[in-house]
Parts: sequence; C-alpha cells; structure tokens
Amino acid sequence: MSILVDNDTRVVVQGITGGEGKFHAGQMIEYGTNVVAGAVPGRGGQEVAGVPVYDTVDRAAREEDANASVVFVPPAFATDAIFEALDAPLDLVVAITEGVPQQDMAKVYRKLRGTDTHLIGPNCPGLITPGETKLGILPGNIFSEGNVGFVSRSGTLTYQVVDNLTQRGIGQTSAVGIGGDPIIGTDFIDVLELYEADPETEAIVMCGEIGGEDEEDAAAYIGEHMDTPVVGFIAGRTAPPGKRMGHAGAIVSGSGTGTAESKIDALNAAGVSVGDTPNQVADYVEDLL
Amino acid sequence: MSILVDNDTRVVVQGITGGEGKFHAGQMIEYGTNVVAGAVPGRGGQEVAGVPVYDTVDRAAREEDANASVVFVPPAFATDAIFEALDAPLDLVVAITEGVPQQDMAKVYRKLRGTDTHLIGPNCPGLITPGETKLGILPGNIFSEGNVGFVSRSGTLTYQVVDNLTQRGIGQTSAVGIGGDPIIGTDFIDVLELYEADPETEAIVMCGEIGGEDEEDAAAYIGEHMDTPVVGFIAGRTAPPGKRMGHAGAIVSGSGTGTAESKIDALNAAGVSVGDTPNQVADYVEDLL
Amino acid sequence: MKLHEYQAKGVFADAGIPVPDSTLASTVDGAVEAAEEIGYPVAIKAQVQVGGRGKAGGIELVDDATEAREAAESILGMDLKGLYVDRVLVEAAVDFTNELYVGVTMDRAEGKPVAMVSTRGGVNIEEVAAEDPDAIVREHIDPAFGLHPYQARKAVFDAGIDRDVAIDAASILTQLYELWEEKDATEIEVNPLMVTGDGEVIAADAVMNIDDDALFRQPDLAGMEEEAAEDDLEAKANEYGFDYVRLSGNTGIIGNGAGLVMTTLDLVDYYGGSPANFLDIGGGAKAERVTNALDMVFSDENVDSVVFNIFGGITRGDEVAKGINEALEQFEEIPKPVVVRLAGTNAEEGMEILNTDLVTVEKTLEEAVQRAVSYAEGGDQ
Amino acid sequence: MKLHEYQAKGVFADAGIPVPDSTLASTVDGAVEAAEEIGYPVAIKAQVQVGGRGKAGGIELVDDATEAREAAESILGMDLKGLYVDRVLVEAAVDFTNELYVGVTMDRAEGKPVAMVSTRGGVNIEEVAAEDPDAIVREHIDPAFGLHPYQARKAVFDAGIDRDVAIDAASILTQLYELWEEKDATEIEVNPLMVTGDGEVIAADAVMNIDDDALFRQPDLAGMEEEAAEDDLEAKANEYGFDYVRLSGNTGIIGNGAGLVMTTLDLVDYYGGSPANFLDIGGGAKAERVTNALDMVFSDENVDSVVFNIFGGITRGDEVAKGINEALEQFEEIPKPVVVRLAGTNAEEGMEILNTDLVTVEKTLEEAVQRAVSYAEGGDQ
Repeated sequence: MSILVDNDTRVVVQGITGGEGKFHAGQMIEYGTNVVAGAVPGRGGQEVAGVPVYDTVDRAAREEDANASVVFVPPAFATDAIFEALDAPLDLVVAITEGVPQQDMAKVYRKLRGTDTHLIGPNCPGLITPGETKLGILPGNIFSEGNVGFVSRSGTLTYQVVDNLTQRGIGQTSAVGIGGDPIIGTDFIDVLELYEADPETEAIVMCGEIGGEDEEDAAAYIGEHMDTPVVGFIAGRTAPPGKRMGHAGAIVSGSGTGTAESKIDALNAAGVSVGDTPNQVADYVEDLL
Repeated sequence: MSILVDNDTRVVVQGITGGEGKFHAGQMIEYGTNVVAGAVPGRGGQEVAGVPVYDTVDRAAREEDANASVVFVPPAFATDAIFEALDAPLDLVVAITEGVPQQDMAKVYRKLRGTDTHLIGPNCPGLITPGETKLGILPGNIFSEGNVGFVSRSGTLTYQVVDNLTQRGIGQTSAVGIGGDPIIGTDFIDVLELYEADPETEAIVMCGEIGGEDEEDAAAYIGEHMDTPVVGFIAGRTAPPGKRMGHAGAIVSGSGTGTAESKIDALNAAGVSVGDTPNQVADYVEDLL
Repeated sequence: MKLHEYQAKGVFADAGIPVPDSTLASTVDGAVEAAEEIGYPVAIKAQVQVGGRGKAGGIELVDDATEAREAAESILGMDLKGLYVDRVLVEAAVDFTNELYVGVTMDRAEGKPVAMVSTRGGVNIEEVAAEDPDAIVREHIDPAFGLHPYQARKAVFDAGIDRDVAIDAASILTQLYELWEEKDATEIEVNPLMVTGDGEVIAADAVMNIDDDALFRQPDLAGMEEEAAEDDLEAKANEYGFDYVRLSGNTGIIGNGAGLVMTTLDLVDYYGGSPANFLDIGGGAKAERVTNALDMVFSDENVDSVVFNIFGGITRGDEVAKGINEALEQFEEIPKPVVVRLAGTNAEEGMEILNTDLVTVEKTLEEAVQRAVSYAEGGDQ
Repeated sequence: MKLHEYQAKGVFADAGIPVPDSTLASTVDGAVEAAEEIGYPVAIKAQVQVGGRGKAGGIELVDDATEAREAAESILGMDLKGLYVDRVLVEAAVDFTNELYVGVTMDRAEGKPVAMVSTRGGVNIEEVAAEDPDAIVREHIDPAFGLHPYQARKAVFDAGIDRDVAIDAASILTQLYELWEEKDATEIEVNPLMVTGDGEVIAADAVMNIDDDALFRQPDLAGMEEEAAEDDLEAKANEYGFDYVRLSGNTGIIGNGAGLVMTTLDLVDYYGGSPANFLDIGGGAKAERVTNALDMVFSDENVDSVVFNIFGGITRGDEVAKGINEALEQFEEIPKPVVVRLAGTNAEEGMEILNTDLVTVEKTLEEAVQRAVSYAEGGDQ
C-alpha cells in the first residue's frame, strides 16, 4: 500500500522540453514511473524522453488517459501551468518549481479548494512510493520499500533523514515532500490523514521547519485524530527572527511565531518524539517498529 | 402561503438616507413590511423613517436580527452593497438599482453561486406577498391576496398585468420582478420552482421579454418539471434586431436569438398559453381557475 | 454603445494588438491622399455600424490612385442598408494566407464571459455558428480570475489553428480579454484575424461594443459616443437621457418602463398600426421630462399620432399630466394628435388635471392604442 | 525584501496615500538644511530596518536648528541594534490627536491575505496582538476578488475608529491592499496612521516587505534592493544569487537545500559550536557556484572553519568536489580549514576527486559538523 501514487498513476510532464523537465522525465521513467506524455504549448507532435508531447494538458490527459502531472515550468508561468492541470482535471499535480510568487499561489490555493485535485508543492521535491513510482526529482536509490510513512517540508533534508532510515533497513510506504513555501497545496495534516488511513503505514516521520504554524496545527491533529505513531524533526532551531532561511516559508516572524521551540513543544505535547539530529530520528523510529 | 417573503421577513434598507431609499422605506413600512434598520456607511446612529441606521449591513443584521435587504444604492456602488449583504450573510437581497455594469454583476453572480442567499435583481421592482410584506418599489395597492404566482422581468408591465388580474378579482400568492438586466441573481426557473413547491399557488403568470434565452430555458423546465399551469406573456414582438429596448437585457442579437417568436414557440410547446395582450393573459388565467 | 471600426482599431493599437496602417477620411481627396501615403493596395471601408458592409458595396480594394478615387466617390455619401456613409477608413491591404476569428462576449445564461476562436474567419460567424457549431471553440472565463493564459492556448489549439501562429493568436485573445475587462466591453471581436505569409497575425477588422451602464467609468469611450451616434433623433435622446429607439412606423409611443413600452409597441402592431419609436421616460419622471419626451416624438416627421401610456409606480400621474399640459399649451395648434392613458399612482388626480381640449384620454391600454392607431391612419380626432 | 521607511513612503505617496513632507539626508548639514526647509517641528528618523527605533534613540523630535543639528549628529553614525545608521529621514512632525494601525499581510494558514485595523496604533502591534487580540480587527480577503470596499469599511467601523475619519481610514486600507497586490507585497502596514486635529489621516510610518520571488516583475522595486542591503556580505550573496544569512558565530556553513542547511546550523549548535552563516547553494550547483560559495564564507572575517555538507539529488557530488578543488587550489595557504561531507548522487565519484590535502573529508553529517566545530575552536587539522 501507499498514498497518492502507485503503479496506476499515469503522468504528464509539464515543461518536458526544458532541461530539468527532460532530465527528470528520463529519471522518472528509469525508476518505473508511467510517464505517458509531455505538455508544452507549441511543441505538440514532438517526442521527448520517448513520450509524445501535446500542446495542452487537457489534450495530453485525454489522449493518454493521464491522471497526474509534474510541473517543471519557470516561476513566472508555473501557476498558469497548475491552473491548467487543475482544469483538465487531473487527480494529482506535483509542482517542483521554486520561486513561485506568493500572491499567485494564493490564487491557486483559492481555486484548489473547490476541486478534488491534490496539489503537492510548489517548491517541493515531489513524492515517491518506493518500488513503484516517483513523481518529482527525488533520487530514487536512497528510498526502500517498507512501513514508514514520510513527510517533509524540505528536499535534501528528506534525503538525509530517509538515507538514515534506509541505511538501517527501515523502508518507506511513501515519502512526500510538501514544499517549503508559505502557501502550499497539501499540508502536513492532509498527508498525515492519508497515512493514518493506510493500513501498511506503521509509523510516520514528519520533518518540519521554522515558519508558519503548520507543525503546530499538525501536532494538534495528531493528538486528536491519530493512532499511528509519529516521530518528528524540526530544522531551524538556531535561526534568528526576521531572517528568511532559504525557503520563502522558513522565517520566524518578529513576534516570535513560527519558532522551532513552539513546534517542538506542540509535537511533544501530542506525544511525538522529536529528534535532535537526523540520527536520533532513526533511533526513535527503530524503537517504534 | 407565499414564496421568498412573508411577515417574518426582517428587512435592512441599504442606502436608506438617499431620496429613493428613504421614500420607499416609508412606503414599505406603510404596507406592513418589517423594515428593521437602514445601512449607510458613516451614518450609523441616525434614525430614518423611524428605524435605526447602522454603518454596516453586518452590524444592522446582528443588532436587529435582519434576514433580508433592499438595495437602493447608485450603480457605481451597488455591487459592493450586494457583496456586503451576501457576506452578512442575509437570506434574501433585493437590488432595485438600475444601471449596474454587466461585468460587476458577473462577479456578483460568480460569488452568489457559492452561497445560500437569494438575490433578486438588479434593475427590478422587487417582490411582494400581498397582505403581508413587500420589498421594493412595487405599488402595493394594485396587488391582492389570492392564488396566482406572478413573475416578470419587467416593472411597469408587472403593474399592468397584475392590475388586469386584480380588477377581475384574481389575487396573487406572491409577485416577483426578477429584473431586466442580462445577468440577474434569480431567474424564471428559480421562481417557477418555488411556486411549484407552494401548495397555495394554483396558477402562474410569467411575463418575459426579448433578449437572452431565459424564457426558452424556463419553457423547457415547465415542460419537464411543472404541474402548476402557467400563462405567459412576451413583450417586444415588434423589436428590431440589434437595438436595446430600454432594459440592458432586452436586445435581439443580430443572429436572431432572443426573439419573441422563439420564446412564444418554446412556451407553447411546453403547454403554456401566451397572451397577445395583457387582457388576454387575464382571460387565460380566468379560464384556468 | 458600438464603436466604429476606426475607433475600435485605435483602442486595439493602443493596447498593442497589431492592426493595419490606416487613416480616416471624410472627403474623396482626403481618401486618395491617405491611400497614396499608405501605399497600394489599400482597402477603402465605409464607417457605418452594420454587418455585411463588403457584400453591400461598402468595402473596396484598390491598386492605384484612379481606383482609389473611384472607390471613395462611390462609397462616400452612399446609403448602406439605410445608413448614410460620411467617412471611410483607408487601410493598408493585408496579404493574407488565412483568416481566423477571435472574440469575447458575455454568455448571459452562464453569467460569465466566453472566449471564442475559429479558423473560419472572414465570413459571417453567426452563420458558421448556426451551420457548424463545432467550428467555433468556446472557452468560458471565470470572472473572478479572468482568462488564464492556458485557456487562450487551449482555445486556439482546440480550434486547430496552425502551431506556427497559435501562440500569437492566443496572445491576441488574451489581450482582447484584458481590453474587454478594462474597457467594460460587452462584445469584442476580430473577424478576420488575418495570418500573413510571414506567419504574422493582424486584426483586419475590429468590433467593440461597450456596456452603456459602465460609461460613467470609461470617460475616453464615453467621449466617443457622440461621434458614433447614427441618427439626429437618437443623439437628441442621449442628451435628454431617454432610452429611445427609432423605428419606421408612424405611431409615436411614450411610456414608463421598458417592458410596458415594448408591450405598447406590440399592441400598436397588434391593432394594425406601425410603431414609430420606443421611448421610455423611466421611473419617477417629472413634468419637464414629459415635455422633453413629447418634443422628441413631435420632432420625428414620420409620426402621425402619439400614444402616451403611463402606469405609475414611482411615476406620479399628476406630474405626467402637468408635463403633458405644459408641453401642449405652448402650441397654437397641436402638431400631432395625442392619446393619453394614465393608471397607477395618482392616476385619478392626473386625469382631472389633463387638458382634454389638447389630448384624447382613454381608460385602458388597449383602448388608448386602438385610438392612436386610428388617428395615425387619419381617423377623426 | 524590506523597503526602508523612506522608500515605502515614496511608494505610498505615488499611490496617493497622504504622508508627511520629508527629505532624506546622509549628512548633518543636509539634515539641518532639510529641517529648515520643511519647517519645525520635525522628526529626525534613523533609516535602518529594525523595530523599536524610537526607544533605541533612533528618532528625535526637534524644534529648531540647534536641536536638529544635535539630533542629526547623535543619530547619523550611531549603532542601532547592531546596524550602522548612514541616513536619516527629516520629516514634518504631525500634530495628531490619535494614532491608528492599518495593515495587510498574508495569513499563511488560510492561504489568503488579511487586512488588519486597530485603534491601538503607535505602539508595538505585536504586543497588542499578544495581550489584547480583540483590539485588532481582522478581515480576510478573497484573493480572487480582492478587498471589497465594504470590507475595508467593516474593518474600520468594527475596530471602533471615529466615524469622522472612518471612511478616510477605510480608503487608505483599500489603497494599501491595492498596493499590496500591485507591488507583490508580503506585508504592508502603517503604524501609526495619525489622525490630526482637523480630522485628516496621514501615514506617519510605513512598512513594506516585498516578495523576493516576485521581484522579476517589479523592476522598480528590484532596483531599490541594492540600496536596502544592510551588509556587504549579504549584498555579495545577492550578486551570486545565494540564499545567505549572516549570523554571529565562527563556523561557516555551506550546503544544498534550505532544510538541510538549517539542520547543519542546528547541529553546529548542538555540538557546542556557533554558526557563522546560512548559505544554500541551491539545487544542481556546478563547480563555479561552489567556488563562489567558498569565496563568500572566506570573506567573512568571523569564520574560523567551514563545513561543506552536500546531499546530492539534482546536485552532483563530482561537480561539487571539482568546485571545491578549484576554489582551494588557487590559495598558497587555505584561509580556513574546510570539512567536506558528500552524500547522494555521485558522492563516491566526488570523494575520489576531492583533494584531501586541502580539505578534511568526513562520511556522516554528524562527524563533519563535529570536526568543523573542533577546528573552529582551534582544534588540530
């Protein structure tokens, strides 16, 4: 079992003719993902990475019976690409693009709430169900099949922590990078809910970071609604207020909200062990299984 | 029985400090309408037509437990007033204002579909449940209590036809002027559906006019869904294509859609008798009762 | 309000939509001079607001000064479907390989704008719509979000526009929607949008209708309104602020409320007469407005009789009666017979005031119309 | 990107929001001259981006030239909460009767903007929010429709702003939202919005933060960015296009990906060290970018050791290793000891390439951090 993606997921790559799009389309196909088409306006009729390219997502989805897309489109055009995928409509849209303006995302988010589509990202590494499929830029080789559900706001931190798990023989049902922007399509709670409903997920690792209140909200949700045990990690304990730590969302406001301390306290209060180091996260997970 | 309004309807008059607002607030109160407040920004604390004025609709509705409003606000500000009433939220908003820009109404209509509020108008005379309450500018004295449901796109044509009915002793359950603009909050079908569900409405008079396809759509609805008999009237048989006959909505397009002929044919096909003159409408209704 | 082609093209050009070089001319010499300056071939196009100008002889393509002069002479001053041609647009002819259609209009039933694209440009699009609806791709627009760029692309690709020009055509559609929104248009279209041999797209014609109710916030366009008025009487109606439409009959009609006035027109027709006009004095009219309305209808030389039909709601019968008296008392002789019917608010007071030496009073709408029709036919007063 | 007060006020003034007369000055003479021109009393305000300037002595109100000179002398060149003051805004003092707060920010949890209004202006609004949340009225904004005028009115009336100035305050809130949208702001506020004795409202301070990710479409604001940079190293990071934050410790940190770099900082702290910076080289970095990153960190005189932590996904370990070698081979002597840890894509190839005469290689993140901390404390290399 898994969440969101599996062997039946049929993927359109939006922006497949660009450098990143082309490279990762190839990487996904190599991993086993059903990449069935690309979509690039004006490039219909071409073939890239062995799949046909269409001018519109709508046509790609209809012709190739696709139900998901991965968006590799520059920030200025990314939200239009997401709107296009929402309208097709696809069941799942994974927006890799980093640097999407916040107000554009607010509009996407507004539209999203009226649809049944899951949007992952933007500014995310994507998601993977090890051994079946990956949608995004995650390096497939560090993941392994198993019973831990993984969710993270960060990309390379995901790799670091997953690698620690895999090295110890702890595999994953799925792993989802939800993205580091202030406004994202799918948040911790959405993913936790899916893992809770997945019978094969026996434990969950949740990697948060400073900024916003998503981790606090997730902690409350865990405390109230979840039986599956969760281990946490929070990056940015040493971040000073008012400074954006890379991710547009990773900023502790001047008023002290969004601190690592508040997130760790909330998670602890919900019964979640929070590791001080990635290694300690793996220790806690090992103890649970 | 009645539709949409009755003795329990508690009304805020938006724009009560203006000439029209003040006059018609008085007229409504005289008819028996529960006008409980006015709403005019910056005029909170005043009293007009014997009711308190509030700065916002929200506050008027909360303080006076109102559930409806009548909008007498100039066209440039009318849609903002409607949005305010939708947001309060009120159950019923009656927009009398004539000359609301079409694109503003498209935005209102977009918002409206996500709410439970009924919007009547704009550019309408309002609605009345004879003997109980009226919201709008309809002259109360021509209406009488009875069993005919009345709905019309036009104001004075309503008076003409209702007068013909009342003169013959045929009273009305309710009468609704839905307005003559191209985009209106409540269309014929919405009102027909309400009358169909009202056990006391034994027959319906529907007065349409050229422009758009509301009457054709209503005819199809009547044919498929209604048991209550309907008598029709269509104004504008002699209107030439491409000329706006007063109402922004009353225009036969160059391509011939929206003609009186097409509407009359559609109504006839749905079993609706369409009078050639207002008097003939009354004849047909008399035959039905 | 409909813009003239040359006005709409000016708006397009300001928005960066490519249009051919052109000059407006109102004299034959001016037209030839403009043609010489632009360089042949040029199109000489009558500036009147009516469809099918080409078929009716209102557009000619000319290759030299002699032809330009001939064309300008024949078009300027012609009667084109009842409209007098007083100006022509002299415009560089476009060497096209293809004619497309792009437009935005309001879908009333859906309450939202709709973009339309077709490869069947250059012909009457309404005929295309009737005989082959699938030849026109429609994309509805959420008014809260506007036309997303992907929707414009989807429309052009789905319409089957060549990939070489599809992106440019989509951009023009996007620009049209922006204009539509910015200028409060109710309809905006380019037919044909020509594709040149070099793969450029250019708006060879331009239609733009503006929402009359939004002119208060479109001062630039409102300023064009007068220029665009087709008829002296309609211009006068604008001044008075009446909803007025001139028709071809001889029974003048004045009333309050669009639906009731239309019904009065229909009844004139029903009783064998022929309506001369639609004139709605609106709600709450005072005496002066009534006087102006009578002035309007008397000014129409086609009118042989007048029916004045008021059902008072906001409008008060006594005010109307006062206005009628004032208007008519200034004449030595009443220009055309006037039939009056008052009902509703203060109708009885009105009836009492009315100077029945000057007007004929009827009690019902039907009787009033029948009387006016009979007067128009030369019946006894 | 945060605008300086004087920059934000310039934007406000262009949008028609009333602000006091003011002049920017970078010398004492310039400040006095500006004060004379504006007329006393004036406020002399340090232009540094930090809250609580007033309490920290960065704002003085002066009544004549002598006081102006004294104030300018004391403020220009002062150290204000760690920031060097090189410019002051000389501004007409407002004779106010009341101080309000109005602002717009993004509510991340709701994914929509929120307008905020309070009668408790002129003080730290975050303290007000903490101790008396009801003193701030919040009105969420639907991003598809924008701030409806009625919402602005509702907010000011609900906040209890005097009816005399409420409509003006609502207009300013509406203008702020329009600016917020037009300028891609993430935060915009006026605190205080002063109410004068005449019942006018005027923006006595101005905060405006712009979305860095939207600067590509805000050329005017992007041009201000350089001016607003607080620190030479941060300016250099802008040039290189790095996400960089300077901190006060002595262990330099370079990594790929915000979360992983933050985690590296946290681990430096966890193992008893002190991070000197946050530096994210981003995804897919090539050799040159790696060289630039080392240049950045070496340029920081506080740095005593460097930890270079890469977990390759798009980023390739061999490219990183090449960049590290190139950067270090140009030195006769390595300026600061560098510890490298490579994992993920092509990590093994990278390890093989790395010149271990120039760097210390560690296999795990924890070991690399511990080693760098030890070097920073003067431990053996």
